[in-house]
Amino acid sequence: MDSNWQLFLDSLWPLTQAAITASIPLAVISFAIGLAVALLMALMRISGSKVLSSVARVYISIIRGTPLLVQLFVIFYGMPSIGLTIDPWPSAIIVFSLNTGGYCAEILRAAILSVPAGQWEAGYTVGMSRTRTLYRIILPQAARVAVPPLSNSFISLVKDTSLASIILVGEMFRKAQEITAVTFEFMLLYCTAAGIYWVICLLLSALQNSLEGRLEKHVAK
Amino acid sequence: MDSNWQLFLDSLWPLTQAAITASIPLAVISFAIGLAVALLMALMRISGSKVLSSVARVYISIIRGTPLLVQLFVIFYGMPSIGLTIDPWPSAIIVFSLNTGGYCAEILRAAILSVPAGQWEAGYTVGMSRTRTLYRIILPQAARVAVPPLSNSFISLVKDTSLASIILVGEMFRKAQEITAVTFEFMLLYCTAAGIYWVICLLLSALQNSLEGRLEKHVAK
Amino acid sequence: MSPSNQAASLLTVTGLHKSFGANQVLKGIDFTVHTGEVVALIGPSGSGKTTALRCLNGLEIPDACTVAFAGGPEVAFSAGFKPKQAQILRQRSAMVFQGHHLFPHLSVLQNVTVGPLEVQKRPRAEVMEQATALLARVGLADKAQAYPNSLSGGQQQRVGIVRALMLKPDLLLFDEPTSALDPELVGEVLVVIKELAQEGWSMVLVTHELAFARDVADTVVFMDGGVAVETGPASQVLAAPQNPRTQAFVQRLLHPF
Amino acid sequence: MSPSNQAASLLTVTGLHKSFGANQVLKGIDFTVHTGEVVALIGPSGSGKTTALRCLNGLEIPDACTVAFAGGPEVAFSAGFKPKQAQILRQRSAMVFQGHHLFPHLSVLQNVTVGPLEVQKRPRAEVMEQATALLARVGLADKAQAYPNSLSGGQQQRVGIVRALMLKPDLLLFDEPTSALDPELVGEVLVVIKELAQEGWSMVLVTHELAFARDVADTVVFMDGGVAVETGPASQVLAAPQNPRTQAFVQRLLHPF
Amino acid sequence: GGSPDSGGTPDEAGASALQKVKDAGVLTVGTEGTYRPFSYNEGSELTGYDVEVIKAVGEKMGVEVKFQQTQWDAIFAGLDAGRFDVIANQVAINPEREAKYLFSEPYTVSTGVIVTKSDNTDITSFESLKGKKTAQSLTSNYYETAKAAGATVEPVEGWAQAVTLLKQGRVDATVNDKLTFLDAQKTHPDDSIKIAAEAEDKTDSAVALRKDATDLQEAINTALDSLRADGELAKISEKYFGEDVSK
Ligand SMILES: Nc1ncnc2c1ncn2[C@@H]1O[C@H](COP(=O)(O)OP(=O)(O)OP(=O)(O)O)[C@@H](O)[C@H]1O
Ligand SMILES: Nc1ncnc2c1ncn2[C@@H]1O[C@H](COP(=O)(O)OP(=O)(O)OP(=O)(O)O)[C@@H](O)[C@H]1O
Ligand SMILES: [Mg+2]
Ligand SMILES: [Mg+2]
Repeated sequence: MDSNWQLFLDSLWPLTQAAITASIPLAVISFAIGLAVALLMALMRISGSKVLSSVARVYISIIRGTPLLVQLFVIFYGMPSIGLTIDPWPSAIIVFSLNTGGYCAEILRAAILSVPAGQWEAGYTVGMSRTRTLYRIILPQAARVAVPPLSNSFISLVKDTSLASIILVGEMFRKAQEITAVTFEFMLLYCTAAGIYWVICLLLSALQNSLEGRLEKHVAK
Repeated sequence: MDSNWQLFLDSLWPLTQAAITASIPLAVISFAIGLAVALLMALMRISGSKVLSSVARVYISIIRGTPLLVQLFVIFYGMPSIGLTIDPWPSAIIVFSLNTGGYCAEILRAAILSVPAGQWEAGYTVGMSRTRTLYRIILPQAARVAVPPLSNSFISLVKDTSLASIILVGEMFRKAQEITAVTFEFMLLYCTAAGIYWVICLLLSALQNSLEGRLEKHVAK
Repeated sequence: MSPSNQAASLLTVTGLHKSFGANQVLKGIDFTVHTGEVVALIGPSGSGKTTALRCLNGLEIPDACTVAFAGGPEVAFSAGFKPKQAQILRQRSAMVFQGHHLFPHLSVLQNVTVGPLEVQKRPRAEVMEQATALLARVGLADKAQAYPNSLSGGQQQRVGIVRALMLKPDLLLFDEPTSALDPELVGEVLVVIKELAQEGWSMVLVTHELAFARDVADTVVFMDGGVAVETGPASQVLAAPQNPRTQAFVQRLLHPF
Repeated sequence: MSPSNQAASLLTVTGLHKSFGANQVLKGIDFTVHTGEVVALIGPSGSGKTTALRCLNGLEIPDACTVAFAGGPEVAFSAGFKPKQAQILRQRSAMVFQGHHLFPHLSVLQNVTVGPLEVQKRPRAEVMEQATALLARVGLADKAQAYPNSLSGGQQQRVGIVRALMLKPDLLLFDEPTSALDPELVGEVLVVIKELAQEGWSMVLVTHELAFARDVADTVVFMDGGVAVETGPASQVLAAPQNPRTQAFVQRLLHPF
Repeated sequence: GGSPDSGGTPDEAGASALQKVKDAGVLTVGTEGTYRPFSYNEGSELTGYDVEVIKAVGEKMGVEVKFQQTQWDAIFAGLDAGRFDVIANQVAINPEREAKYLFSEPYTVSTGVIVTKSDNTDITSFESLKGKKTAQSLTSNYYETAKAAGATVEPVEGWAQAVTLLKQGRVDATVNDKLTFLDAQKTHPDDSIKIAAEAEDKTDSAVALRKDATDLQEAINTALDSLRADGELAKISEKYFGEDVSK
């Protein structure tokens, strides 16, 4: 027990370090890019154009229908066979962004559709174009509806970054495995890693709550 | 290429078989139980009781905050140390159910809250009790709102069953790994598995659409 | 239509108090409904009309109040009151909501029969017969199998009224039954309510339709700031109000611009 | 208030047709609004009043129609019409919606200035001055920093009117501006509209408030089944309608029960 | 470019595998980094028997050695995709693998052992595994060995997991590399498990290369030969196992 405690303490910093230098930046960057992809896909879905909407549909279906692990494999190990060799970090960011894009597209679509049609029309009637109405009127209101599910997706993403080790990104879970390989205490190490994920998620949930609170204030009732 | 094609054909049936006999039943059973857990947690969250609501909150936070892999590890490899040895399948069902319960609790809570308060009152005024109003009036209407996110969760669950291999459940992904252990064609086998997942997800999405359509009809506008 | 003073009193409400947090909404209201009487609650927005009505149906739990139905039950609300006890009030009265609140996933027939069948457990044949008769009565005989979504607002509200009647209550409670309706549809609902009043149903009616209240109500209670400011025969309170607040309110509604 | 026949015509609508799928909602409507004139559109629910009004603001694209503002633009809608072209209509007219549709995430001041500042790109100082004056004009000087949520329905609708006025349109379009309001709050909005009419604003007004239309409108257009059944001076169409359908409608609204 | 008789297939750039390594001055090696004592991280330092052997090979070849650490799942995919030039991770030579990849000369020769609980008496040989449950790492050669012996195989991720299952009584045995067992006993002495039997045939592990890298294969073989000759290989082996496992 005592040596377990020692091991726990010893592994805490390396794991935290891996979280700070790899898992978290990977999640944050991918999420930011992914949101942009998601918005694009959501707009394509609502656009009314059959072609654009179908493209987005297929994209979303493939992303949601296939395991993330396989997506990582294909980009990192499959692309070189068609002459495209991408480094681990860029690969990871591409895959996680595309994945986030697929998952969050439906969230954003639903959020945008949840804003009453009258808000679009009110935007038009004060002279705004479609695009300006979207950015100035619709998205700020859609945000309130979108934040909780987006935060879910973000929390999932943080945990999913553990898969990046398969394409040579040395994130936290990989670090835990490395330590386990020497000590054989996989339960302890995995639980420690889980604890760190949990702390991150608690922070994110707190952030979500405060964000929701701020957006709540001025939403139509 | 030819031998790849042959391998693809050869592996298709074993993988599909594993999907039918393990991945899908595991997902379906866990989802059914998980929904019951989720409903319980959602009701605890709305109950107004500080204690019940906090219990549910902590439960949800732990489930969402820690990786599924670790949850599997803890139940399967950790429980024996306190004298509780659970077989692979029951372990998998327990973990996936609890996991689904945590994730879907928030979905159900939001769905229940989305039904106008007037529906509760209309139930009361025709003499119904809280419980009867919930089952007879509220849940059928909450279903419409809950189906899309629940279907998301179910699709995720189907793919997540691949993690059950870590606790010795012989599901589809494990089958793919077993085949590759001999042939080393990881890319090919993983992509085949991904294809099967995708087909399952397409079927589920179609199911979701028809369900939504049916529920849509009679929802308050 | 005015009930004689000797008419049996059906409901006696005494000392109705209700606060939401620090907001004291009802500061002690008393009134009586006699059998066959129509009582209209009127008053400015926020004066507590809806809250008072909801208390009668146990949808809101008063801080203090005695609600006594003739022949029992007498319900005394106080600190330790359990929400469940409110259910016994609902055996005597039935509410028709402003927004009708029909069950959108049930057909019209199911909407009106779910209470009698599943809660009151009355025999199916009898309930169906009653439902058919009442739906025909409000002009919706052909809509029994329709779903609420496919009905106009006026039709929905009429179904809401039938749903309440099906419970065979002694007292009908209406909370602005036409205020969510298209102006053109208001008439068809008011006509139904007027007929019910003429048939002798006892009812408490919250309304902003002063012309209607004058025509249908026996007694008008004017509420303002959580207090029953003026109570009296409809003709008197609406045509020649005594209290200055009542006067200002009536004036504002009858001559808006 | 009736404009002389010599008043300059501000807007001429010719041959307004609009279908939704197989549902032919507007079957060729013509009318003219003179400068300073108030035109009221009345008619039963579903007769196409809202659709007609929305077409004037390009929120609905007519199947065929010519909308000509004095001094241009003249917009001819036809098969190949692009939604973007509708924007030029919005430079001449501004819409006040039934449900006001204020922007809930912007303050009152931001709501009314976002158009002039960000779309019309007018100088900030001038816009602020205009906003302050107009808000004061409708009795909301102290609400500039408030958010729509914290306002009553009547206040929200008055902000909606200011938002439209801020665009300096030649024509104001009102779609049942009081129908979503509490009965008590109707008056405060009608008073504002009446004053605008008296100040000489040109407007097209869809309303169910027949008493108000009679008081404020110069011309009344009675629509039914997608056709302008009867058009004429307000006093005549509302007090002594010629067409039997108009008669029935007016009767139903003035004597609902 | 490689000489025509070297067998090295020039790639699209016209350079052979060896040439490319030489040009870059770097030999890129795929390894797990979680497989003690062959390839693992001590603190932040990658070390282990395979790691040191391939480093020594690189030194002989006059190139720097760079490691890419990945999971076993991805290790052959990485080789296929050109993410690294060779794999040094106790890859056992077997006919299926030889059909697809090139192998250097073996640098580890070891035996498979059956590990059971100390009090187990009914497993005494590979034959007695028939009908028993064993936990095997999918990645190891012994997965097939145990299957061939008629055992029900539970696939696991590695030694630690296999031993946990064994001790929890969820499996009867695990067939594993003797060297892994010895190393584990050295660092984490545990008398509740024992070697119940040892295989007769030896397992050879070697550096794995892509099929077209024949000149690189030759260069590595040459390096291994000279390491063997000057005793360097034996020295590394002694350091990790206290005996020479390289032949
Ligand atoms: N559930 C509640 N929680 C807190 N305050 C409430 C609640 N319900 C009503 N109130 C407050 O009680 C007061 C009276 O409300 P009530 O709805 O009874 O008025 P009303 O007379 O029916 O008004 P209206 O004519 O607008 O319907 C208001 O100030 C309102 O804000
Ligand atoms: N976006 C739409 N898509 C399909 N049909 C529509 C749409 N908008 C209106 N309609 C139909 O057009 C007809 C006229 O509607 P409109 O809203 O113009 O009537 P209205 O005269 O304003 O009625 P109300 O008094 O109820 O507001 C109705 O049958 C309506 O169902
Ligand atoms: Mg009320
Ligand atoms: Mg309309």
